[in-house]
Amino acid sequence: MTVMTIRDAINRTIHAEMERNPDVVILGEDIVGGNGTAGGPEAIGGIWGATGGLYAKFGPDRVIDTPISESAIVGAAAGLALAGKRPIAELMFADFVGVSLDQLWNQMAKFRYMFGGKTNCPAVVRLVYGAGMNAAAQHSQSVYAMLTAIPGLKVVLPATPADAKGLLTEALRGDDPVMFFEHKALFGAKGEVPDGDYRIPFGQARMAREGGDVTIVTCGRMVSFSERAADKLAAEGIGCDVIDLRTTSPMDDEAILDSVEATGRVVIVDESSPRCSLAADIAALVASRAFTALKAPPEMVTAPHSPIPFARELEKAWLPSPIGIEAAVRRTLAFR
Amino acid sequence: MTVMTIRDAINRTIHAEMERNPDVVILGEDIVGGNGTAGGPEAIGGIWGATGGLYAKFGPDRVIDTPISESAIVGAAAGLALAGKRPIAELMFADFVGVSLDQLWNQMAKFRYMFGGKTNCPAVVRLVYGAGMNAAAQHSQSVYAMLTAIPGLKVVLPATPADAKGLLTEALRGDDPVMFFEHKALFGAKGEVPDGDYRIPFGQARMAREGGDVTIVTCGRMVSFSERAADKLAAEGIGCDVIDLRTTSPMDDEAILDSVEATGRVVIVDESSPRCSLAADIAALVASRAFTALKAPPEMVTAPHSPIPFARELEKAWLPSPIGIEAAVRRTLAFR
Amino acid sequence: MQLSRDQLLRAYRQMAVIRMFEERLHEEIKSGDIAGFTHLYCGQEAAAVGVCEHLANDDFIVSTHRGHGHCIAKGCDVKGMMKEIYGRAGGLCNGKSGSMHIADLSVGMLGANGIVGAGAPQAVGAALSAKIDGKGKVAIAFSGDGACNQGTTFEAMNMAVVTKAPCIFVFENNHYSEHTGVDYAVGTNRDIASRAEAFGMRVWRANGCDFFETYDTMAELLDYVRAGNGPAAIELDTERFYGHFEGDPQRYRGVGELDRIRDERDCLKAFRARVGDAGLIDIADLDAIDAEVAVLIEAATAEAKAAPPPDPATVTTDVYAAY
Amino acid sequence: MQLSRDQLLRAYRQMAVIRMFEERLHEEIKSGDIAGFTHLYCGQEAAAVGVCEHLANDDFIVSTHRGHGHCIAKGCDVKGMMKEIYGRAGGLCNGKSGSMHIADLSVGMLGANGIVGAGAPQAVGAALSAKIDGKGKVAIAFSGDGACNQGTTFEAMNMAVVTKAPCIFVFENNHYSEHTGVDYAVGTNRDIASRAEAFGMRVWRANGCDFFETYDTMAELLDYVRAGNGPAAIELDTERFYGHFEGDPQRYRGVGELDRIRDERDCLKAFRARVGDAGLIDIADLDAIDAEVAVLIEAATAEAKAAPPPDPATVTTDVYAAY
Ligand SMILES: Cc1ncc(C[n+]2csc(CCOP(=O)(O)OP(=O)(O)O)c2C)c(N)n1
Ligand SMILES: Cc1ncc(C[n+]2csc(CCOP(=O)(O)OP(=O)(O)O)c2C)c(N)n1
Ligand SMILES: [Mg+2]
Ligand SMILES: [Mg+2]
Repeated sequence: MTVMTIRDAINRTIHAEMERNPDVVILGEDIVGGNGTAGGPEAIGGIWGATGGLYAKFGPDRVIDTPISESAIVGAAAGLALAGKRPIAELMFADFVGVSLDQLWNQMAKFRYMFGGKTNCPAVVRLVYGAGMNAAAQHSQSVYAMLTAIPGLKVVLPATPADAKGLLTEALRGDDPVMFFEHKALFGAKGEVPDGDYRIPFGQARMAREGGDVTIVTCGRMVSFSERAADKLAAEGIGCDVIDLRTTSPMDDEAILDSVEATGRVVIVDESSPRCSLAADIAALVASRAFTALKAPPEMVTAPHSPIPFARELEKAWLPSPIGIEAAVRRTLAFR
Repeated sequence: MTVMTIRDAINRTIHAEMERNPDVVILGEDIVGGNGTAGGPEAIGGIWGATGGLYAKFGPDRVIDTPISESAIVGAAAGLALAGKRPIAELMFADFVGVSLDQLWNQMAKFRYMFGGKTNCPAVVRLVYGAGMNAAAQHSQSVYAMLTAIPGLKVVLPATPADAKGLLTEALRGDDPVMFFEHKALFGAKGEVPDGDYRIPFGQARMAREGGDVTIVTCGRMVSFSERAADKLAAEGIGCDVIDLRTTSPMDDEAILDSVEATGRVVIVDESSPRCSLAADIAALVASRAFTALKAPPEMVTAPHSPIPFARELEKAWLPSPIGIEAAVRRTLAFR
Repeated sequence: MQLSRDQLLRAYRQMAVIRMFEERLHEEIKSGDIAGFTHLYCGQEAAAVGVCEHLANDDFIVSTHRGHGHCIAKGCDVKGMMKEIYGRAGGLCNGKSGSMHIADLSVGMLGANGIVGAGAPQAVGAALSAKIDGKGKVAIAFSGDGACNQGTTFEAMNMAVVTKAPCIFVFENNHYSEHTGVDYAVGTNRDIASRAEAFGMRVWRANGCDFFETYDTMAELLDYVRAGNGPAAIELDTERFYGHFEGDPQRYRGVGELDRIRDERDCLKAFRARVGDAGLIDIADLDAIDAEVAVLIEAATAEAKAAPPPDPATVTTDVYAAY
Repeated sequence: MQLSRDQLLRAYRQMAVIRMFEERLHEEIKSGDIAGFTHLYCGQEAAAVGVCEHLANDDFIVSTHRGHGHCIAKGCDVKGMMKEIYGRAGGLCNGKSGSMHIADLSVGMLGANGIVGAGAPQAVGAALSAKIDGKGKVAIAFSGDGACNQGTTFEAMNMAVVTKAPCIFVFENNHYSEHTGVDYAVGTNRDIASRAEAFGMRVWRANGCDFFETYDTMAELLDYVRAGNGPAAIELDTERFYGHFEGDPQRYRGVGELDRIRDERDCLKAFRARVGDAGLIDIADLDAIDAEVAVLIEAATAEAKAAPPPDPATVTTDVYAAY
């Protein structure tokens, strides 16, 4: 075990996989930085630092800085994958799915199916997402519901450094397109990371807290918010199961249902607006498949149906909060 | 009342609104047809015929054929709206949201909010959607969940010629961006349409059938599928409320909840894959807000988690069917 | 560039297969047996074949909605294609693609595409793969005159130049995107090549209805690209003999236009005349090819019609390699 | 083109407001009081002002993530902007936009934009509106050298040409997109104008650090566009004095580069020298403007700091006109 940040876990995993497999290549905007300047290629690894050092080690053929052309970035990743490589494409902000959706949705996701199962498209798209840095309406969104909805894509959202390593390694060894979401407010989060080869199979949720009274289902940055609420409630003797989904497609339905069968009460926490959201998806799952076990209506703690505002006070009001989660737990427990 | 097809209802409404208000303009690919050819502008109204005759009447400044550039089409519509016009942009296939999402999601939908409520963006985007014509994976999708999820957009899906007129008129008189979905298999559907000025407020569902035993919630082409199932069941004495949502954003939550409060049993029919879908959204709504009324788990009749296949037999297997709806109604009734 | 007799016969046969495949589809579609949208490539055969005759299995192509010709030229199985277009079991893509999404990665055909312009960035990716491998392989992006207005096509051209990808943009200018004329939709007074050139790559132009001109120009272009000079583009002036899709009334055509292009711009006629006049090949040998191809197309059609539909249970297979 | 004394003073003042607004932000950001991403326009003042001094309220502009300069040049209220960037109640957009999304439709400023390239198609739309109205109004799309690689920018240029929209593409080439040099990211050997030209429009080029050259070239360009000749483009060679965003260590800069551009390419210095040398304006008058602007910026900053935060309840307002 080594303690490191999520940023470093990602960076080292990419280094390790690129070393291990010459077919792994990476492309994106400023993932090197400094190309075409007097300062020269910086290899600082872009504005997030997650790709630092790659260029110095693997050179321009495998570490490709691109123009500002997200459709072409994702499209080129699709083409690289069809041609036999294992590309990693970086979208500097997940919001840029807006300018590259077709290549994700109508291309990558559908190749295998449209081509009758005769091809794979092992591309990993890294998407930096989430609110909390006052980056406002176009640089803060959580786009995982939109991509979870798309058959053919897998969707991964690590909440810890260990999961970042285990899930990214798994993504780079698998044969399907994977949307790998990195929360911008979690890059600096630290934790223990297993040394050596470490893979986490997709579709296996992580029980972040065990409690037994109420089930909290969540992912990404909301895991830590939920843990905070759970810890506070635990001090009062209210026990929460906190389920960190890790991957939303495939999703560990059984882990959710097992817990809800036991608790009968579920709170779903989702860093997103409510309509057609992951929260709704899970509430629907629970309502239809754990109906008889439910003792109270599923509670959904989400952001409101509004874009994400800029000002600190407004963004804070937009985001789900540990206090809001706590209140939802109390609400569901109070329901008779 | 005049009997006409949905295609004609749309066409005539556009004609009427363009005549009524010189600020209404329309743009899209081949909405005229024949520009730059020996044959000359055809004004046949593109491959769907829904914009026929407009060019001849309103000329090239207000009826604008564009290159194949969907981002620019939607973006230009956004700019026209900001500049004070009321544009109608046509996406020949709703699947082309893939190449224009940013302008819908990060631009149009957010202007009013980002700009502090000081501007409106009254653009109407017409999207031709839906399966049933063997148009395969990239020309058959129902994209309404993705757009319903987006705060700032309104989403409209007429299922009858009368609703097509009433809702499109409303869209063109309102001040918000409206996603107006037209099902390609419904263009030829006929029905009575009120003469004269006719508007249907958004957020008011239509009770397509009244039954009282089970609530069926649906929209678009699935309304007729649900009606078929309901009629069949009615002959056996099983009464279904069939709720045609008409608009999914805003959505008539009350109509759904009122019916479910009475029936205690709900079947949601959605021409889409299941994850983070409109079906899930409604199931979550019902589970959280009509919990005590529910006598059985919400049933969701959706397509599978797969792209849309080409072959007739496969597409048929992909689509929800009246038989599948009927079975779901029986399942929910059998639940004790 | 002098082709061998075998090369000439092969090129002719490839064009003839496309032509007869498409003419047959045009007939069969009338029966209503073939579902969905079908875009016929007929008339543009010299483009696909003039390009693909230079390619090996491990060169890549990426195609469009009008993809049958590219598929055949790159070596896709004609019977498998016919079954696919009929939506039958055993189709090249098991009935899931239909006309618009045919692919066969085993012959370097990375896919037709229903989204106009989507293929170009994918070709850049395939070209980057070829560049890494360093064996002089290339990737071709076929695009239409309409597709050249899509943002992805522009992005792809710039990205190919920036990354020095061995990517070749083949613009088949058949003068129409659906019902709209190229003089309207392409802002730059019709010359697509000069627009590509402004991205910083070398461009070529050729008569895409002339196999020999296309083939020779491509030879020069490919030498340039395979030598590691980065991407290139070519604009081929060509014609489509049928409507945009089957069912198009083609009111946008000029009077006599279809007759004229069939008469003056038929690449097969031109090929026959050229090799005949030059005494390179006996016309009877070409007729023999025609006859052989007719048998193939007849068999492909009969087999497709006789094939069973796909098992409805397969609707949910092939979504993931593993899930 | 000879400007009146009033015009000269006004232009200088506009540039000085932008400069001091930005220099002040650069200082204030260090305190941590200003949240989010802030991209300073400092160094490019002559571009925004050289363009916008030609515009009336009902001409439109569409801006970028680096939008403060365009906003000020088009007439947005400086105090409202400062409050907005501080995220305070009474901000120009009520604290919802922050630095990256400022707009004020009442002065024809249709919005800064966080999505690179998103504004260009919107400018085409605004230009189409102007064309319908037929009063000779125009729409300007400001774009960077990086934004010119985005698909939307290309699509917009072609669409403007096809629809003959009175749209003007102003490319501010400050040589960098984030950390990447224009020599790398723009395939066509750096000349963005020639790429625009290939879309079929007339283009101009100017030194964007020279107010007079920019202003004069824009005069010619605007005459052309307002006369109904369709769109046009201009490439302005300019410099940004700070990092891509605040916090950027700028390691990509050459040795002494920042000193050099501050020294040789400062549009305000150049303006002072020019009007001084030509005896057009007394330097003391410019100093007086500086002093007056300093007071304005000081007041704007103080007011912003003193303003309360927005009411958290407003998080859900302004989503729809009616819902
Ligand atoms: C993104 C997108 N926009 C529009 C369409 C509809 N469409 C299909 S083919 C076509 C015309 C294409 O013209 P061109 O590129 O010249 O190819 P051609 O049909 O002439 O082979 C259009 C508009 C589409 N399939 N995808
Ligand atoms: C679609 C999109 N891609 C990437 C970014 C991240 N980004 C913001 S500014 C920028 C560089 C823009 O360069 P340029 O257009 O030259 O403008 P400048 O910053 O020099 O003013 C990038 C890559 C973005 N905001 N939007
Ligand atoms: Mg064409
Ligand atoms: Mg720049």
